[in-house]
Amino acid sequence: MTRNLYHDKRAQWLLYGAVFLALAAVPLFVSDGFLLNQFATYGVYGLLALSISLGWGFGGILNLGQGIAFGLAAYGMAMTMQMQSQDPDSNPIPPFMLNNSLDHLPAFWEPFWSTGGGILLALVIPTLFYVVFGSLMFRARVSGPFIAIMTLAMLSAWYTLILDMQPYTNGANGLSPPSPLTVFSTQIDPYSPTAYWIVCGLLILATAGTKLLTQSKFGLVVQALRGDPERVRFLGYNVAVYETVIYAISGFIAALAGCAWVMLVQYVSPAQLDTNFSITMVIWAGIGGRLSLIGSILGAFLIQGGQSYLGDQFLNTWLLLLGAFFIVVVRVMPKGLAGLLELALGALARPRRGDGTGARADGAALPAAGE
Amino acid sequence: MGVLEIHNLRKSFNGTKVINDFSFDLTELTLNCLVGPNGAGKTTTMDLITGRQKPDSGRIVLRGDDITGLGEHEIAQRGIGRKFQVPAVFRDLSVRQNFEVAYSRQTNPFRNMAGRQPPGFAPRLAEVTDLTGLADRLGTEAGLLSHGETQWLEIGMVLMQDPAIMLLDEPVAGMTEAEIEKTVGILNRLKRTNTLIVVEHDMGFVRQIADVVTVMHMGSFLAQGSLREIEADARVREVYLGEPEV
Amino acid sequence: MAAAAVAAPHLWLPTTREAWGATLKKGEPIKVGLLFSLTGQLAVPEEDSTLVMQYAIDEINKNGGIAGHQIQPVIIDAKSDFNVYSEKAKELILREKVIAIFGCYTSASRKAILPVVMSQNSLLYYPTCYEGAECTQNTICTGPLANQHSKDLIPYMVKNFGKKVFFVGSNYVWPKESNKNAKIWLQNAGGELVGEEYIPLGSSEFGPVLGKIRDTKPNFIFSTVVGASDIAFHKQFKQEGFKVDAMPIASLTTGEIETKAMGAEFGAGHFLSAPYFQSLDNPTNHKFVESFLKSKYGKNGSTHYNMEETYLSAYVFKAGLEAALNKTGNIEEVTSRMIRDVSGGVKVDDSISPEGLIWIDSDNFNTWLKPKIGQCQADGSFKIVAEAKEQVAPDPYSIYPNLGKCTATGLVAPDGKARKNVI
Amino acid sequence: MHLLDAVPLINALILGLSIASIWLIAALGLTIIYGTVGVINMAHGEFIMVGAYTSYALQSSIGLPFLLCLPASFAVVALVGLVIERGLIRYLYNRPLDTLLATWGVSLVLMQGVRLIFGSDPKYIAVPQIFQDNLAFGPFGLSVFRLVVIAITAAVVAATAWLFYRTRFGMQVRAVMQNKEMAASFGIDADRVYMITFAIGAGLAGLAGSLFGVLAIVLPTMGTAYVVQAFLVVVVGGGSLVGSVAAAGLTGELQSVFALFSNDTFARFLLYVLIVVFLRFRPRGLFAVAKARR
Repeated sequence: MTRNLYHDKRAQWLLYGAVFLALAAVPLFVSDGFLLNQFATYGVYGLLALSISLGWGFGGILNLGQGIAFGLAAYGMAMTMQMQSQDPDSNPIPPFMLNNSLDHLPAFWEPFWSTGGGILLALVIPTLFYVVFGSLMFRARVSGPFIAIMTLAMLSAWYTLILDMQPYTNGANGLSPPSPLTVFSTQIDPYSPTAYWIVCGLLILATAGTKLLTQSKFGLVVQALRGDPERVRFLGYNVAVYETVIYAISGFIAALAGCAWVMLVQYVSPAQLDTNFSITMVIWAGIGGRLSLIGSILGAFLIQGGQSYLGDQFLNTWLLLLGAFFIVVVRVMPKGLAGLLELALGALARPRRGDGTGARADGAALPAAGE
Repeated sequence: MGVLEIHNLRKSFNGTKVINDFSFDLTELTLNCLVGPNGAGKTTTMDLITGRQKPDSGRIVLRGDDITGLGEHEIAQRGIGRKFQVPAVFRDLSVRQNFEVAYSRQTNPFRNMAGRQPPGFAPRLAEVTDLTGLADRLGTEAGLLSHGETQWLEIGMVLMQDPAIMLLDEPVAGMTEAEIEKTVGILNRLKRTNTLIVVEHDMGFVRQIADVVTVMHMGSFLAQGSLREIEADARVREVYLGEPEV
Repeated sequence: MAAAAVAAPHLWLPTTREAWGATLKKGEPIKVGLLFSLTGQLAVPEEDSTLVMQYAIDEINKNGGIAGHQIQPVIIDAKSDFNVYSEKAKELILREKVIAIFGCYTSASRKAILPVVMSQNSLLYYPTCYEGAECTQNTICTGPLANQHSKDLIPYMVKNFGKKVFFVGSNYVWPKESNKNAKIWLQNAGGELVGEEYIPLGSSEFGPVLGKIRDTKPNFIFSTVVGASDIAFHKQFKQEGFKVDAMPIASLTTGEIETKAMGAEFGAGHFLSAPYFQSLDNPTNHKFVESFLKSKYGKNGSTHYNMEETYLSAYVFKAGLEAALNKTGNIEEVTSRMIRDVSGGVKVDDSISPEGLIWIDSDNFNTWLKPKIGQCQADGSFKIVAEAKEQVAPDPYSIYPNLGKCTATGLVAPDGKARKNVI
Repeated sequence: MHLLDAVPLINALILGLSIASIWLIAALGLTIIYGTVGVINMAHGEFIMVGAYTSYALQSSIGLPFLLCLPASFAVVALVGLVIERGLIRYLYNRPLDTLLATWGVSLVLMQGVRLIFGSDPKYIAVPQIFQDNLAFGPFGLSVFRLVVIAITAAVVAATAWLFYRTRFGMQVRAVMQNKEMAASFGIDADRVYMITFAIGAGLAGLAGSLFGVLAIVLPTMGTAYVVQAFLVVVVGGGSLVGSVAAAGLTGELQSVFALFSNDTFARFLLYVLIVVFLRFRPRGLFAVAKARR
């Protein structure tokens, strides 16, 4: 029988390979430092969209607080870079702390003297937080929209806390490490191909890893529990553990994005934990197609690119258009733009055997028989 | 001694005693039909056995192992499989994928990330698809199956678990005559190798499959025996005549 | 691989930073970036900043430009999003190659763009008040620093209303730093601080704070509440039964625009310290107000301290560029950094500056100016009740003498070590 | 404890009542919509905002007195809600996550639409002079307008309770909530019930908006300030009317008392954390029932 090419694993990997190759080749054709930096930033957004697609598209966990992992990791990275510009003997304390009358470095800043240790903490702490908060939620069997609201509340709590802890975080002004990241005594110029390739490499590794994960038995169980967690439980799987793991992996990817982002922009502020930014991530995945990893990533590219390059022409109508577009996507194509491709390829396959795969687009990702 | 023993189970909701001192023994390799009028507590009993609800008091013992109060997945891992009344399959996965998920010998998430199905999957799948007759539907999305096929898929999924005991809640609800006939065939093959509890209203269906019939009334044990003995039982007649539906 | 090397030689060549920097060309217009928000929450003040900058540029161009060159603004909408500020600052510097950026209203957005401004040795004109405690080689600020802003206001209030004061601020850096300065003035004036509260940015619930104020019975309130919160604060102050003549609010932010938004009835009687008020009575200001409001940029109907400071930054830029030209004689040799270096001491005299003569400090590149105190009237305009006798020196590290002194080459610590780009 | 020491605390409790009433009226429409229709309406904050702009526009164009602005805002926003329900929400009733996202899209459109019409500078709503005073009983006091908000909230809650528990319509609503198919067989049109409920919920948000426009400021972004609190009230309350009343009372008082002993920012942080912990133990809120599975 003719299968829909969209569901063909080999075709999927081919597409992924092609996209990866195209992304990696960008610096060969683009010499403009600004563009490289901008594209690398889009790559970071792609990582975030990927993390949302994994949690929401595959796991059914609508996380409106992904800014927690992103923001915490970004703070960790900024702290690391800040300490690189400090000197343990002559100048051990970041300037903003002196302005806030701290006369010694707070203990939780100490580990960030070490670049490796700092980056490690930047990745581990958000992931651990996701493990703890996730197991708290999932063991209580919080589900569906309640997860969305709880993650949103948690995000607001972190936002408020970071804003309020001004002596340790510089409050609303955030951290601006004065010089770029240095690793192995090489400075990574954020406008160089090197920085671009680092982000691109992270994106490729994370995407390929996530793709493999979704194709494993683990991924299958996660997709099953998206539809009906209780059924999965009665098959003998500890659903809370599975949900926590997928949530934490998604958080880890967002943490990677947070580190990469600060490497590129040398700046972090509580705005990275703003609810709007976290919801924007969901929009990227929603429009691109939450069920497709690459669709979500391309959705982020498309929307952020649109915001950069169409925004100024439309100025005021941009948000209006984005909102309207998003409504249309949710209303008529819940699988996003990737769903359109699925439909098109399905139509090509249909003449020989119409199995109606495309026609049942809606509701596929929704709790089918749950409570 | 039975493979599953239930001792003096009690459960109330908001002061209403739904299960009231219910005791019950299940013999290995039998098909036991659990019958009783609406509200007799059949589904709640299922919930208590599988861990969906926790009993207020009483013990549930599986092969000498006390499983009272364990979580659903722990009970499932110890060998109790359950089919729901409203068929619960993963509608957006293919039939094959449904069976893969149901083959739950390995439940550790990290081990499952390695990707491969544990050994023994292929022969088990062949056995189950043969029994349920779904061999040529493996590639189909489960949401597109007919109602009967969905019921067989779920029975198949429970079988993939290779459970010591299967609990089936109204497996023929909503089926056509032909489908019921096929299901009878499946169950009669199954009871040679498995131990089953089937909750059912349709006495015609019970007649075709039951080894033992257990009658519940108002959350308590009322009677047990072969179908003929049950039909002759005066108390059972009284309970059922009080209720319009049989 | 060889093909790639040919196709992209830049990969193998050491990148020359200078090649990316801004350049000016003879006979071509001078490009500058206007990086403000036209949409979103920050648009309320920043749209006016963009308008007044366009007005100033038009005015300069009409009078012959700078040394015969016209100024060409590149107008950006930063959408009140710090990520966009950062991205667009890069675009302006690396792509548009502007010689200078005029932009930002908040310290948070300034901190977001400073890394790129500093690493590319570009130049930022930050045209509003801020807390100080920053010493870079790439910024010029035309608004009052925390050490200038409340210097006269606090003694004035203590003298006229009494010793006891309650500090209320939005919860972020500028209010806290401003209050540190204010505490020094308060101590000098013999006043007494009876309470200090910060409320979340954007919050409109002032009940708990007003409750504490009622309990502590201050003679006046010193406010560094900003934005929408500020308006909510003044409205609830009146609704909760506080009387403006018994306990006025002395603010660093509540100007003509805020008063208009809350309704003059809620603003009347309160005090504001600022270097500029629309009602300043001098010929330059009369001309500025009249011709700005008549121009196509005057649609919002008022001039405001923030707008005037922004307006001045255009003339500070003009004076700096002219000084750089005097030095090199060739516009093609002028760089952003050179303009900054020669801007120390440049003046904008009272024939141009509506607030009166100002000049740029040659150590820290902030502005010498005269803060004035105005009281809001029933019609929403301000009556000037006091004015500094002479220009007050800006000092970004006035309350942190241990950290050192900001000079043109960096922050010089007491032990003599100098550090560049301290942010 | 001396009476004098207790004064700030009692004042904080009185103020907490006022904060509770503000959060409650902000959450009321959301409660009805969530409790009945099961939709988490992310555009609720923007309904509030549209209500405030309606009052502002009516007042500044035709000089409508403030007290008449309240019902007018209710009507206008109810109409907006009706249009959105008919055009969008009704297609998404079985997809809870998608309604959440779609209504978020609606909120973007409403916010930007209002900004295009009215600009982004702040507006204000004028109220009669008598609302701008303070009532004091010895050391205890509260502003008149806050009392007005408390009174209006109480009245609206009572009216809502009456509508949903004492009228034929309310009976239909509850029938639909319990079992849509069964209700349909008794001739109750669930579609119509949902539509009306959604419109009423939206209208209540509009009413809240015109009150908030007086307390604070009218801005296109004003809704976001209230909507997080409103959500927390609904979630903590579990989606029922009595739950929301209890949750608003509890969280409002806690916020006020925490703020008395620490500061507003920290009080808010503490409240968020408490709510997350609370939901860990009662994931379905204060007043909610477990569902059976067949």
